[in-house]
Amino acid sequence: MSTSLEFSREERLPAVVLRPQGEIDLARSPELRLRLRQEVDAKPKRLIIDLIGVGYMDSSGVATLVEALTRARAAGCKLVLAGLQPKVKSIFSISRLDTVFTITGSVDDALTA
Amino acid sequence: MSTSLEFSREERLPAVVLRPQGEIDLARSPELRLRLRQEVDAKPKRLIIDLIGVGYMDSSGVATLVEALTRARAAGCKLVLAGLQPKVKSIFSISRLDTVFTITGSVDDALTA
Amino acid sequence: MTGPAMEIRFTSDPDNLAPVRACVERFAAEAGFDEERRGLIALAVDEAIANSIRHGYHGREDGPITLRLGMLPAGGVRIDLEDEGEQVDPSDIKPRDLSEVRPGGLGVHIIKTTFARCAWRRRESCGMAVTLELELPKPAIAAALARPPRSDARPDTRPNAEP
Amino acid sequence: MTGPAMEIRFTSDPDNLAPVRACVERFAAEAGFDEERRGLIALAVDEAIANSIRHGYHGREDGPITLRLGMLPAGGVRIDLEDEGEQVDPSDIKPRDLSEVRPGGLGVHIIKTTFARCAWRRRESCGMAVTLELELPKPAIAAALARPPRSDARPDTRPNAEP
Ligand SMILES: Nc1ncnc2c1ncn2[C@@H]1O[C@H](COP(=O)(O)OP(=O)(O)O)[C@@H](O)[C@H]1O
Ligand SMILES: Nc1ncnc2c1ncn2[C@@H]1O[C@H](COP(=O)(O)OP(=O)(O)O)[C@@H](O)[C@H]1O
Repeated sequence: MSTSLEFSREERLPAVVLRPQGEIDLARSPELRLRLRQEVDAKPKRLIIDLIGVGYMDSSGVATLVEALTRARAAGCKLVLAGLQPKVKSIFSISRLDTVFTITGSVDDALTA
Repeated sequence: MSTSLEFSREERLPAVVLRPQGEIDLARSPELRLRLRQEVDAKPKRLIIDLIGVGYMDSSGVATLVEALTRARAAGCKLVLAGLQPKVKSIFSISRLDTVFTITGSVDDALTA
Repeated sequence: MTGPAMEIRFTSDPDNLAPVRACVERFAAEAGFDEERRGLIALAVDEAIANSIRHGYHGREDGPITLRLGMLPAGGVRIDLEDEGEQVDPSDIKPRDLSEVRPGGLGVHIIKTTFARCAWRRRESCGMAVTLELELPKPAIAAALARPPRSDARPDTRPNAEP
Repeated sequence: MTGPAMEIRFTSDPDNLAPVRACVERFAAEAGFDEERRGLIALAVDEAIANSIRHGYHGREDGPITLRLGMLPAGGVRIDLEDEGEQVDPSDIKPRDLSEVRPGGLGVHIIKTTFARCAWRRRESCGMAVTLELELPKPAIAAALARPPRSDARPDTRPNAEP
Protein backbone atom coordinates (compact mmCIF):
# COMPACT_ATOMS: atom_id res chain seq x y z
CA MET A 1 0.00 0.00 0.00
CA SER A 2 2.99 2.17 0.31
CA THR A 3 5.33 4.03 -2.01
CA SER A 4 8.30 2.00 -3.20
CA LEU A 5 11.90 2.96 -3.75
CA GLU A 6 12.47 3.90 -7.37
CA PHE A 7 15.63 3.23 -9.33
CA SER A 8 17.05 4.63 -12.49
CA ARG A 9 20.01 2.89 -14.10
CA GLU A 10 22.57 4.05 -16.60
CA GLU A 11 25.41 2.13 -18.27
CA ARG A 12 28.65 4.06 -18.58
CA LEU A 13 30.70 1.04 -19.47
CA PRO A 14 32.57 -0.53 -17.90
CA ALA A 15 30.66 1.13 -15.05
CA VAL A 16 27.02 0.84 -14.08
CA VAL A 17 25.34 3.78 -12.35
CA LEU A 18 22.39 2.97 -10.10
CA ARG A 19 20.33 5.87 -8.79
CA PRO A 20 17.80 5.05 -6.04
CA GLN A 21 15.15 7.69 -5.38
CA GLY A 22 13.49 8.00 -1.98
CA GLU A 23 14.21 7.64 1.73
CA ILE A 24 16.05 4.49 2.70
CA ASP A 25 14.88 3.16 6.05
CA LEU A 26 13.88 -0.23 7.45
CA ALA A 27 10.82 -0.20 5.17
CA ARG A 28 12.80 0.51 2.00
CA SER A 29 16.22 -1.06 2.51
CA PRO A 30 14.94 -4.55 1.55
CA GLU A 31 14.21 -3.22 -1.95
CA LEU A 32 17.68 -1.70 -2.12
CA ARG A 33 19.20 -4.96 -0.97
CA LEU A 34 17.43 -7.02 -3.64
CA ARG A 35 18.44 -4.58 -6.36
CA LEU A 36 22.07 -4.36 -5.24
CA ARG A 37 22.35 -8.16 -5.18
CA GLN A 38 21.15 -8.28 -8.78
CA GLU A 39 23.57 -5.58 -9.87
CA VAL A 40 26.58 -7.09 -8.07
CA ASP A 41 25.74 -10.60 -9.32
CA ALA A 42 26.03 -9.27 -12.88
CA LYS A 43 29.68 -8.51 -12.00
CA PRO A 44 30.20 -5.07 -13.58
CA LYS A 45 33.78 -3.76 -13.30
CA ARG A 46 32.46 -0.78 -11.36
CA LEU A 47 29.14 -0.13 -9.64
CA ILE A 48 28.39 3.49 -8.85
CA ILE A 49 25.52 4.16 -6.45
CA ASP A 50 24.42 7.73 -7.03
CA LEU A 51 22.64 8.83 -3.84
CA ILE A 52 21.66 12.30 -5.09
CA GLY A 53 17.97 11.34 -4.86
CA VAL A 54 18.24 9.93 -1.34
CA GLY A 55 17.28 12.54 1.25
CA TYR A 56 17.39 10.20 4.21
CA MET A 57 19.14 6.99 5.16
CA ASP A 58 19.13 5.11 8.45
CA SER A 59 21.45 2.35 9.65
CA SER A 60 19.47 -0.33 7.82
CA GLY A 61 20.35 1.44 4.57
CA VAL A 62 23.98 1.72 5.64
CA ALA A 63 24.01 -1.98 6.58
CA THR A 64 22.67 -2.81 3.13
CA LEU A 65 25.48 -0.82 1.50
CA VAL A 66 28.11 -2.47 3.72
CA GLU A 67 26.77 -5.86 2.68
CA ALA A 68 26.89 -4.82 -0.99
CA LEU A 69 30.47 -3.58 -0.57
CA THR A 70 31.57 -6.94 0.83
CA ARG A 71 29.82 -8.84 -1.96
CA ALA A 72 31.19 -6.50 -4.61
CA ARG A 73 34.75 -6.97 -3.38
CA ALA A 74 34.32 -10.73 -3.49
CA ALA A 75 33.03 -10.42 -7.07
CA GLY A 76 35.90 -8.20 -8.21
CA CYS A 77 33.60 -5.21 -8.62
CA LYS A 78 34.60 -1.72 -7.45
CA LEU A 79 31.72 -0.11 -5.56
CA VAL A 80 31.65 3.70 -5.34
CA LEU A 81 29.14 5.99 -3.64
CA ALA A 82 28.43 9.40 -5.19
CA GLY A 83 26.18 12.41 -4.63
CA LEU A 84 25.63 12.04 -0.89
CA GLN A 85 23.41 14.76 0.59
CA PRO A 86 24.67 16.31 3.88
CA LYS A 87 22.22 14.30 6.02
CA VAL A 88 23.28 11.05 4.40
CA LYS A 89 26.94 12.00 4.61
CA SER A 90 26.60 12.52 8.35
CA ILE A 91 25.37 8.96 9.02
CA PHE A 92 28.47 7.65 7.22
CA SER A 93 30.76 9.80 9.32
CA ILE A 94 28.97 8.98 12.60
CA SER A 95 29.32 5.31 11.67
CA ARG A 96 32.99 5.87 10.76
CA LEU A 97 32.34 4.32 7.38
CA ASP A 98 33.34 7.39 5.39
CA THR A 99 36.83 5.97 5.01
CA VAL A 100 35.71 2.41 4.33
CA PHE A 101 33.65 3.34 1.27
CA THR A 102 35.00 5.16 -1.76
CA ILE A 103 32.84 8.28 -1.73
CA THR A 104 32.92 10.96 -4.43
CA GLY A 105 30.97 14.15 -5.05
CA SER A 106 29.88 13.55 -8.62
CA VAL A 107 29.23 10.49 -10.74
CA ASP A 108 31.96 11.71 -13.13
CA ASP A 109 34.50 11.56 -10.32
CA ALA A 110 33.17 8.13 -9.38
CA LEU A 111 34.05 6.80 -12.85
CA THR A 112 37.75 7.16 -12.12
CA ALA A 113 37.96 7.10 -8.29
CA MET B 1 9.58 27.81 23.72
CA SER B 2 8.98 27.63 20.03
CA THR B 3 10.51 29.07 16.89
CA SER B 4 9.07 32.42 15.88
CA LEU B 5 8.25 33.87 12.50
CA GLU B 6 11.12 35.96 11.21
CA PHE B 7 10.81 39.09 9.13
CA SER B 8 13.18 40.97 6.93
CA ARG B 9 12.19 44.43 5.72
CA GLU B 10 13.41 46.56 2.86
CA GLU B 11 12.45 50.11 1.84
CA ARG B 12 12.05 50.64 -1.88
CA LEU B 13 10.37 53.98 -1.52
CA PRO B 14 7.60 54.77 -1.79
CA ALA B 15 7.10 51.02 -1.24
CA VAL B 16 7.95 48.89 1.78
CA VAL B 17 8.78 45.22 1.24
CA LEU B 18 8.10 42.87 4.15
CA ARG B 19 9.41 39.34 3.90
CA PRO B 20 8.15 36.85 6.53
CA GLN B 21 10.11 33.61 6.85
CA GLY B 22 8.46 30.43 8.16
CA GLU B 23 5.17 28.55 8.09
CA ILE B 24 2.12 30.67 8.84
CA ASP B 25 -0.46 28.72 10.81
CA LEU B 26 -2.61 29.38 13.88
CA ALA B 27 0.56 29.46 16.01
CA ARG B 28 2.34 32.00 13.82
CA SER B 29 -0.36 34.21 12.32
CA PRO B 30 -0.65 36.33 15.50
CA GLU B 31 2.95 37.48 14.93
CA LEU B 32 2.16 38.27 11.31
CA ARG B 33 -0.93 40.18 12.38
CA LEU B 34 0.98 42.37 14.88
CA ARG B 35 3.64 43.12 12.32
CA LEU B 36 1.20 43.94 9.52
CA ARG B 37 -0.72 46.31 11.81
CA GLN B 38 2.51 48.18 12.53
CA GLU B 39 3.44 48.40 8.87
CA VAL B 40 -0.03 49.51 7.72
CA ASP B 41 -0.30 52.04 10.55
CA ALA B 42 2.86 53.72 9.21
CA LYS B 43 0.83 54.35 6.02
CA PRO B 44 3.35 53.57 3.28
CA LYS B 45 2.07 54.25 -0.27
CA ARG B 46 2.60 50.59 -1.08
CA LEU B 47 3.16 47.54 1.12
CA ILE B 48 4.58 44.49 -0.63
CA ILE B 49 4.43 41.22 1.27
CA ASP B 50 7.03 38.92 -0.27
CA LEU B 51 5.98 35.35 0.57
CA ILE B 52 8.97 33.63 -1.03
CA GLY B 53 10.08 32.35 2.39
CA VAL B 54 6.65 31.03 3.35
CA GLY B 55 6.35 27.33 2.56
CA TYR B 56 2.99 26.87 4.21
CA MET B 57 -0.03 28.98 5.04
CA ASP B 58 -3.36 27.95 6.51
CA SER B 59 -6.62 29.89 6.63
CA SER B 60 -5.56 31.80 9.76
CA GLY B 61 -2.71 33.26 7.71
CA VAL B 62 -5.08 34.06 4.86
CA ALA B 63 -7.51 35.68 7.33
CA THR B 64 -4.66 37.81 8.63
CA LEU B 65 -3.86 38.98 5.11
CA VAL B 66 -7.51 39.74 4.35
CA GLU B 67 -7.66 41.83 7.50
CA ALA B 68 -4.48 43.67 6.48
CA LEU B 69 -5.90 44.28 3.01
CA THR B 70 -9.02 45.90 4.48
CA ARG B 71 -6.96 48.06 6.85
CA ALA B 72 -4.53 49.01 4.09
CA ARG B 73 -7.35 50.12 1.80
CA ALA B 74 -8.80 52.26 4.58
CA ALA B 75 -5.35 53.81 5.09
CA GLY B 76 -4.82 54.54 1.40
CA CYS B 77 -2.04 51.95 1.17
CA LYS B 78 -1.80 49.57 -1.80
CA LEU B 79 -1.12 46.04 -0.54
CA VAL B 80 0.51 43.57 -2.97
CA LEU B 81 1.46 39.93 -2.46
CA ALA B 82 4.53 38.56 -4.26
CA GLY B 83 6.55 35.36 -4.48
CA LEU B 84 3.82 32.86 -3.56
CA GLN B 85 4.99 29.25 -3.57
CA PRO B 86 2.64 26.76 -5.31
CA LYS B 87 1.26 25.43 -2.00
CA VAL B 88 0.47 28.93 -0.80
CA LYS B 89 -0.96 29.90 -4.16
CA SER B 90 -3.38 26.98 -3.97
CA ILE B 91 -4.93 28.12 -0.69
CA PHE B 92 -5.64 31.51 -2.29
CA SER B 93 -7.31 29.91 -5.28
CA ILE B 94 -9.32 27.45 -3.17
CA SER B 95 -10.48 30.41 -1.10
CA ARG B 96 -11.25 32.35 -4.29
CA LEU B 97 -9.11 35.20 -3.03
CA ASP B 98 -6.66 35.10 -5.92
CA THR B 99 -8.66 37.82 -7.66
CA VAL B 100 -9.28 39.89 -4.52
CA PHE B 101 -5.58 40.40 -3.80
CA THR B 102 -3.09 41.91 -6.21
CA ILE B 103 -0.66 39.02 -6.61
CA THR B 104 2.57 39.21 -8.62
CA GLY B 105 5.42 36.79 -9.27
CA SER B 106 8.34 38.98 -8.31
CA VAL B 107 8.84 41.93 -5.96
CA ASP B 108 9.92 44.00 -8.99
CA ASP B 109 6.54 43.41 -10.60
CA ALA B 110 4.88 44.27 -7.30
CA LEU B 111 6.49 47.72 -7.35
CA THR B 112 4.35 48.73 -10.32
CA ALA B 113 1.34 46.38 -10.15
CA MET C 1 -0.51 -5.92 4.62
CA THR C 2 -2.66 -3.24 6.20
CA GLY C 3 -0.21 -0.38 5.65
CA PRO C 4 0.65 2.39 8.04
CA ALA C 5 -1.74 3.43 10.81
CA MET C 6 -1.29 5.63 13.84
CA GLU C 7 -2.94 7.63 16.56
CA ILE C 8 -1.62 10.98 17.77
CA ARG C 9 -2.75 12.53 21.06
CA PHE C 10 -1.89 16.13 21.78
CA THR C 11 -3.25 19.23 23.44
CA SER C 12 -4.97 22.22 21.81
CA ASP C 13 -1.72 24.21 21.82
CA PRO C 14 -1.24 25.70 18.32
CA ASP C 15 2.48 24.86 18.57
CA ASN C 16 1.44 21.23 18.07
CA LEU C 17 0.01 21.94 14.61
CA ALA C 18 3.31 21.92 12.69
CA PRO C 19 4.62 18.52 13.91
CA VAL C 20 1.17 16.95 13.53
CA ARG C 21 0.74 18.16 9.97
CA ALA C 22 4.26 17.02 9.06
CA CYS C 23 3.15 13.54 10.14
CA VAL C 24 -0.13 13.77 8.22
CA GLU C 25 1.61 14.95 5.06
CA ARG C 26 4.12 12.13 5.19
CA PHE C 27 1.41 9.63 6.00
CA ALA C 28 -0.49 10.74 2.88
CA ALA C 29 2.73 10.28 0.88
CA GLU C 30 3.06 6.72 2.20
CA ALA C 31 -0.56 6.19 1.20
CA GLY C 32 0.41 7.08 -2.38
CA PHE C 33 -0.91 10.63 -2.80
CA ASP C 34 1.07 12.98 -5.04
CA GLU C 35 2.73 16.10 -3.72
CA GLU C 36 -0.13 18.48 -4.44
CA ARG C 37 -2.75 16.19 -2.96
CA ARG C 38 -0.77 15.45 0.18
CA GLY C 39 -0.25 19.17 0.75
CA LEU C 40 -4.01 19.69 0.59
CA ILE C 41 -4.64 16.77 2.96
CA ALA C 42 -2.22 18.25 5.52
CA LEU C 43 -3.82 21.68 5.11
CA ALA C 44 -7.36 20.38 5.54
CA VAL C 45 -6.45 18.38 8.66
CA ASP C 46 -4.68 21.47 10.03
CA GLU C 47 -7.92 23.42 9.48
CA ALA C 48 -10.00 20.79 11.26
CA ILE C 49 -7.62 20.82 14.25
CA ALA C 50 -7.55 24.64 14.27
CA ASN C 51 -11.36 24.57 14.45
CA SER C 52 -11.21 22.26 17.46
CA ILE C 53 -8.78 24.66 19.12
CA ARG C 54 -10.75 27.81 18.29
CA HIS C 55 -14.38 26.71 18.43
CA GLY C 56 -14.19 23.56 20.58
CA TYR C 57 -11.75 24.90 23.18
CA HIS C 58 -12.10 28.67 22.55
CA GLY C 59 -8.32 29.03 22.42
CA ARG C 60 -7.64 27.08 25.64
CA GLU C 61 -4.30 25.35 25.05
CA ASP C 62 -4.65 22.25 27.25
CA GLY C 63 -7.68 20.53 25.70
CA PRO C 64 -7.10 16.92 24.59
CA ILE C 65 -7.25 16.15 20.87
CA THR C 66 -6.89 12.74 19.22
CA LEU C 67 -6.07 12.21 15.57
CA ARG C 68 -6.21 8.76 13.98
CA LEU C 69 -4.65 8.10 10.58
CA GLY C 70 -5.50 4.97 8.62
CA MET C 71 -5.71 3.59 5.12
CA LEU C 72 -8.92 2.87 3.26
CA PRO C 73 -9.02 -0.81 2.21
CA ALA C 74 -9.23 0.11 -1.50
CA GLY C 75 -6.49 2.76 -1.29
CA GLY C 76 -6.66 6.22 0.26
CA VAL C 77 -6.81 7.69 3.74
CA ARG C 78 -9.32 7.84 6.55
CA ILE C 79 -8.68 10.41 9.25
CA ASP C 80 -10.57 10.70 12.52
CA LEU C 81 -10.30 13.73 14.77
CA GLU C 82 -11.83 13.90 18.25
CA ASP C 83 -11.91 16.63 20.86
CA GLU C 84 -13.55 17.15 24.25
CA GLY C 85 -14.51 20.72 23.51
CA GLU C 86 -17.83 22.50 23.18
CA GLN C 87 -20.47 20.63 21.23
CA VAL C 88 -22.28 22.29 18.34
CA ASP C 89 -25.00 21.15 16.00
CA PRO C 90 -23.17 19.39 13.12
CA SER C 91 -25.53 21.09 10.66
CA ASP C 92 -24.06 24.45 11.78
CA ILE C 93 -20.63 23.41 10.53
CA LYS C 94 -20.76 24.63 6.97
CA PRO C 95 -18.74 26.79 4.59
CA ARG C 96 -19.74 30.42 4.28
CA ASP C 97 -20.47 32.35 1.10
CA LEU C 98 -17.03 32.93 -0.38
CA SER C 99 -18.11 35.88 -2.51
CA GLU C 100 -18.07 38.00 0.64
CA VAL C 101 -14.50 39.12 1.36
CA ARG C 102 -13.75 39.02 5.08
CA PRO C 103 -11.27 37.34 7.40
CA GLY C 104 -12.16 33.81 8.50
CA GLY C 105 -14.73 31.28 7.48
CA LEU C 106 -12.53 29.34 5.07
CA GLY C 107 -11.63 26.22 7.07
CA VAL C 108 -14.75 24.13 6.42
CA HIS C 109 -14.65 25.09 2.74
CA ILE C 110 -11.05 23.83 2.49
CA ILE C 111 -11.93 20.61 4.32
CA LYS C 112 -14.91 19.92 2.05
CA THR C 113 -12.94 20.77 -1.08
CA THR C 114 -10.12 18.38 -0.15
CA PHE C 115 -11.91 15.29 1.16
CA ALA C 116 -14.44 13.18 -0.71
CA ARG C 117 -16.41 12.69 2.49
CA CYS C 118 -16.38 14.58 5.79
CA ALA C 119 -18.82 14.07 8.61
CA TRP C 120 -19.00 15.92 11.93
CA ARG C 121 -20.87 14.49 14.88
CA ARG C 122 -21.32 15.04 18.60
CA ARG C 123 -19.38 12.46 20.59
CA GLU C 124 -21.38 10.50 23.16
CA SER C 125 -19.62 11.76 26.26
CA CYS C 126 -18.37 15.21 25.28
CA GLY C 127 -16.79 17.06 22.39
CA MET C 128 -16.97 16.72 18.63
CA ALA C 129 -15.66 14.14 16.18
CA VAL C 130 -15.02 14.46 12.48
CA THR C 131 -14.24 11.73 9.96
CA LEU C 132 -12.46 12.62 6.73
CA GLU C 133 -11.96 10.23 3.82
CA LEU C 134 -10.28 10.47 0.46
CA GLU C 135 -9.65 7.71 -2.06
CA LEU C 136 -6.50 7.57 -4.14
CA PRO C 137 -6.95 8.55 -7.77
CA LYS C 138 -7.06 5.37 -9.91
CA PRO C 139 -3.52 5.53 -11.40
CA ALA C 140 -2.02 5.97 -7.92
CA ILE C 141 -3.80 2.83 -6.72
CA ALA C 142 -2.17 0.83 -9.50
CA ALA C 143 1.26 2.23 -8.57
CA ALA C 144 0.79 1.45 -4.87
CA LEU C 145 -0.23 -2.13 -5.63
CA ALA C 146 2.81 -2.61 -7.86
CA ARG C 147 5.17 -2.23 -4.89
CA PRO C 148 7.24 -5.39 -4.40
CA PRO C 149 6.64 -7.38 -1.21
CA ARG C 150 9.09 -6.85 1.63
CA SER C 151 9.49 -10.45 2.81
CA ASP C 152 12.85 -12.21 2.39
CA ALA C 153 14.56 -8.98 1.52
CA ARG C 154 15.39 -7.41 4.88
CA PRO C 155 19.08 -6.70 5.30
CA ASP C 156 20.67 -9.38 7.39
CA THR C 157 22.10 -7.60 10.39
CA ARG C 158 22.43 -10.46 12.80
CA PRO C 159 25.77 -10.22 14.61
CA ASN C 160 27.16 -13.29 12.85
CA ALA C 161 25.53 -12.88 9.47
CA GLU C 162 27.86 -14.03 6.74
CA PRO C 163 28.48 -11.22 4.28
CA MET D 1 3.41 28.03 28.16
CA THR D 2 4.59 24.44 28.24
CA GLY D 3 5.24 24.18 24.50
CA PRO D 4 4.32 21.33 22.22
CA ALA D 5 3.83 17.80 23.54
CA MET D 6 2.36 14.73 21.96
CA GLU D 7 2.00 10.97 22.09
CA ILE D 8 2.01 8.78 18.99
CA ARG D 9 0.77 5.18 19.06
CA PHE D 10 1.49 2.94 16.12
CA THR D 11 2.30 -0.64 15.23
CA SER D 12 5.69 -2.17 14.47
CA ASP D 13 5.09 -1.88 10.72
CA PRO D 14 8.19 -0.27 9.13
CA ASP D 15 5.88 1.78 6.90
CA ASN D 16 5.07 3.82 10.01
CA LEU D 17 8.67 4.99 10.38
CA ALA D 18 8.56 7.78 7.79
CA PRO D 19 5.47 9.63 9.10
CA VAL D 20 6.65 9.24 12.70
CA ARG D 21 10.09 10.63 11.98
CA ALA D 22 8.61 13.55 10.01
CA CYS D 23 6.71 14.42 13.19
CA VAL D 24 9.80 14.02 15.39
CA GLU D 25 11.90 16.18 13.08
CA ARG D 26 9.33 18.92 13.02
CA PHE D 27 8.85 18.67 16.77
CA ALA D 28 12.59 19.16 17.25
CA ALA D 29 12.38 22.22 15.00
CA GLU D 30 9.60 23.66 17.17
CA ALA D 31 11.79 22.96 20.18
CA GLY D 32 14.44 25.21 18.62
CA PHE D 33 17.03 22.73 17.27
CA ASP D 34 18.88 23.69 14.09
CA GLU D 35 18.53 21.71 10.88
CA GLU D 36 21.52 19.43 11.44
CA ARG D 37 20.56 18.64 15.02
CA ARG D 38 16.92 17.94 14.22
CA GLY D 39 17.98 15.58 11.43
CA LEU D 40 20.09 13.64 13.93
CA ILE D 41 17.25 13.55 16.47
CA ALA D 42 14.87 12.12 13.85
CA LEU D 43 17.51 9.57 12.79
CA ALA D 44 18.24 8.46 16.35
CA VAL D 45 14.54 8.04 17.18
CA ASP D 46 14.10 6.10 13.92
CA GLU D 47 16.93 3.80 15.05
CA ALA D 48 15.35 3.25 18.46
CA ILE D 49 12.00 2.38 16.86
CA ALA D 50 13.71 0.12 14.31
CA ASN D 51 15.32 -1.73 17.23
CA SER D 52 11.91 -2.25 18.85
CA ILE D 53 10.64 -3.64 15.56
CA ARG D 54 13.64 -5.90 14.94
CA HIS D 55 14.72 -7.01 18.41
CA GLY D 56 11.55 -6.44 20.46
CA TYR D 57 9.07 -7.79 17.92
CA HIS D 58 11.44 -9.80 15.68
CA GLY D 59 9.94 -8.20 12.59
CA ARG D 60 6.29 -8.81 13.58
CA GLU D 61 4.37 -5.84 12.14
CA ASP D 62 1.46 -5.60 14.59
CA GLY D 63 3.25 -4.95 17.88
CA PRO D 64 2.16 -1.78 19.72
CA ILE D 65 4.68 1.05 20.08
CA THR D 66 4.17 4.35 21.92
CA LEU D 67 6.32 7.42 21.41
CA ARG D 68 5.99 10.48 23.66
CA LEU D 69 7.52 13.81 22.66
CA GLY D 70 7.95 16.56 25.20
CA MET D 71 10.05 19.60 26.03
CA LEU D 72 12.62 19.76 28.81
CA PRO D 73 11.76 22.62 31.19
CA ALA D 74 15.06 24.39 30.50
CA GLY D 75 14.84 23.92 26.71
CA GLY D 76 15.37 20.75 24.70
CA VAL D 77 13.50 17.51 24.08
CA ARG D 78 12.62 14.45 26.07
CA ILE D 79 11.47 11.43 24.09
CA ASP D 80 10.02 8.24 25.57
CA LEU D 81 9.60 5.08 23.55
CA GLU D 82 7.77 2.00 24.84
CA ASP D 83 7.09 -1.38 23.29
CA GLU D 84 5.53 -4.66 24.44
CA GLY D 85 8.18 -6.77 22.76
CA GLU D 86 10.80 -9.15 24.07
CA GLN D 87 12.66 -7.97 27.16
CA VAL D 88 16.44 -7.91 27.25
CA ASP D 89 18.96 -6.96 29.88
CA PRO D 90 19.48 -3.19 29.44
CA SER D 91 23.21 -3.68 29.93
CA ASP D 92 23.23 -5.76 26.72
CA ILE D 93 22.09 -2.74 24.71
CA LYS D 94 25.39 -1.20 23.75
CA PRO D 95 27.24 -0.03 20.67
CA ARG D 96 29.63 -2.47 19.03
CA ASP D 97 33.25 -1.87 18.12
CA LEU D 98 33.02 0.32 15.02
CA SER D 99 36.49 -0.56 13.77
CA GLU D 100 35.08 -3.87 12.56
CA VAL D 101 33.38 -3.38 9.18
CA ARG D 102 30.18 -5.40 8.95
CA PRO D 103 26.48 -4.77 8.34
CA GLY D 104 24.46 -3.77 11.40
CA GLY D 105 25.24 -2.77 14.93
CA LEU D 106 25.15 0.99 14.36
CA GLY D 107 21.79 1.97 15.85
CA VAL D 108 22.77 2.22 19.53
CA HIS D 109 25.94 4.09 18.58
CA ILE D 110 23.85 6.68 16.66
CA ILE D 111 21.39 7.01 19.56
CA LYS D 112 24.19 7.52 22.11
CA THR D 113 26.03 9.98 19.86
CA THR D 114 22.90 12.10 19.36
CA PHE D 115 21.32 12.29 22.80
CA ALA D 116 22.95 13.62 25.96
CA ARG D 117 21.21 10.91 27.97
CA CYS D 118 19.59 7.63 26.95
CA ALA D 119 18.37 4.96 29.32
CA TRP D 120 16.80 1.63 28.45
CA ARG D 121 14.80 -0.32 31.02
CA ARG D 122 12.46 -3.29 31.26
CA ARG D 123 8.87 -2.13 31.65
CA GLU D 124 6.97 -3.57 34.60
CA SER D 125 4.40 -5.56 32.66
CA CYS D 126 6.13 -6.39 29.39
CA GLY D 127 8.41 -4.88 26.78
CA MET D 128 11.17 -2.31 26.89
CA ALA D 129 11.23 1.44 27.41
CA VAL D 130 13.86 3.97 26.46
CA THR D 131 14.13 7.61 27.49
CA LEU D 132 16.15 9.99 25.34
CA GLU D 133 17.01 13.56 26.33
CA LEU D 134 18.86 16.40 24.65
CA GLU D 135 19.20 19.99 25.82
CA LEU D 136 19.22 22.88 23.39
CA PRO D 137 22.63 24.47 22.84
CA LYS D 138 22.82 27.73 24.87
CA PRO D 139 22.38 30.23 21.97
CA ALA D 140 19.25 28.39 20.80
CA ILE D 141 17.72 28.67 24.28
CA ALA D 142 18.16 32.44 24.15
CA ALA D 143 16.51 32.58 20.71
CA ALA D 144 13.57 30.45 21.85
CA LEU D 145 12.96 32.65 24.88
CA ALA D 146 13.03 35.79 22.71
CA ARG D 147 9.86 34.71 20.89
CA PRO D 148 7.05 37.22 21.41
CA PRO D 149 4.00 36.06 23.37
CA ARG D 150 0.97 34.99 21.37
CA SER D 151 -1.74 36.56 23.52
CA ASP D 152 -3.84 39.42 22.11
CA ALA D 153 -2.51 38.85 18.66
CA ARG D 154 -4.72 36.10 17.23
CA PRO D 155 -6.43 37.09 14.01
CA ASP D 156 -9.97 38.07 14.75
CA THR D 157 -12.11 35.71 12.71
CA ARG D 158 -15.40 36.08 14.51
CA PRO D 159 -18.20 36.29 11.95
CA ASN D 160 -18.92 39.92 12.82
CA ALA D 161 -15.42 41.11 13.57
CA GLU D 162 -14.96 44.67 12.39
CA PRO D 163 -12.06 44.86 9.98
N1 LIG E 1 -14.59 21.56 15.72
C1 LIG E 1 -15.60 22.46 15.75
N2 LIG E 1 -16.30 22.66 16.88
C2 LIG E 1 -17.28 23.55 16.93
N3 LIG E 1 -17.67 24.32 15.87
C3 LIG E 1 -17.03 24.19 14.71
C4 LIG E 1 -15.95 23.26 14.59
N4 LIG E 1 -15.50 23.34 13.32
C5 LIG E 1 -16.25 24.29 12.69
N5 LIG E 1 -17.17 24.80 13.51
C6 LIG E 1 -18.18 25.83 13.15
O1 LIG E 1 -18.18 25.98 11.72
C7 LIG E 1 -17.95 27.36 11.36
C8 LIG E 1 -17.17 27.47 10.07
O2 LIG E 1 -15.81 27.10 10.31
P1 LIG E 1 -14.65 27.60 9.35
O3 LIG E 1 -15.10 27.43 7.93
O4 LIG E 1 -13.41 26.90 9.72
O5 LIG E 1 -14.50 29.17 9.59
P2 LIG E 1 -14.11 29.95 10.92
O6 LIG E 1 -13.56 28.93 11.86
O7 LIG E 1 -13.08 30.94 10.48
O8 LIG E 1 -15.36 30.57 11.41
C9 LIG E 1 -17.27 27.97 12.55
O9 LIG E 1 -17.48 29.36 12.64
C10 LIG E 1 -17.89 27.20 13.71
O10 LIG E 1 -19.11 27.77 14.06
N1 LIG F 1 14.49 -2.27 21.72
C1 LIG F 1 15.37 -3.29 21.90
N2 LIG F 1 14.92 -4.46 22.37
C2 LIG F 1 15.78 -5.48 22.53
N3 LIG F 1 17.10 -5.43 22.25
C3 LIG F 1 17.60 -4.30 21.77
C4 LIG F 1 16.77 -3.17 21.57
N4 LIG F 1 17.55 -2.17 21.08
C5 LIG F 1 18.80 -2.67 20.98
N5 LIG F 1 18.86 -3.95 21.40
C6 LIG F 1 20.08 -4.79 21.46
O1 LIG F 1 21.22 -3.95 21.26
C7 LIG F 1 22.03 -4.44 20.18
C8 LIG F 1 22.67 -3.29 19.41
O2 LIG F 1 21.68 -2.60 18.64
P1 LIG F 1 22.09 -1.74 17.36
O3 LIG F 1 23.29 -0.93 17.73
O4 LIG F 1 20.90 -1.01 16.92
O5 LIG F 1 22.56 -2.78 16.27
P2 LIG F 1 21.72 -3.93 15.54
O6 LIG F 1 20.30 -3.68 15.88
O7 LIG F 1 22.03 -3.78 14.10
O8 LIG F 1 22.24 -5.22 16.14
C9 LIG F 1 21.09 -5.27 19.33
O9 LIG F 1 21.75 -6.26 18.60
C10 LIG F 1 20.14 -5.86 20.39
O10 LIG F 1 20.70 -7.00 20.96
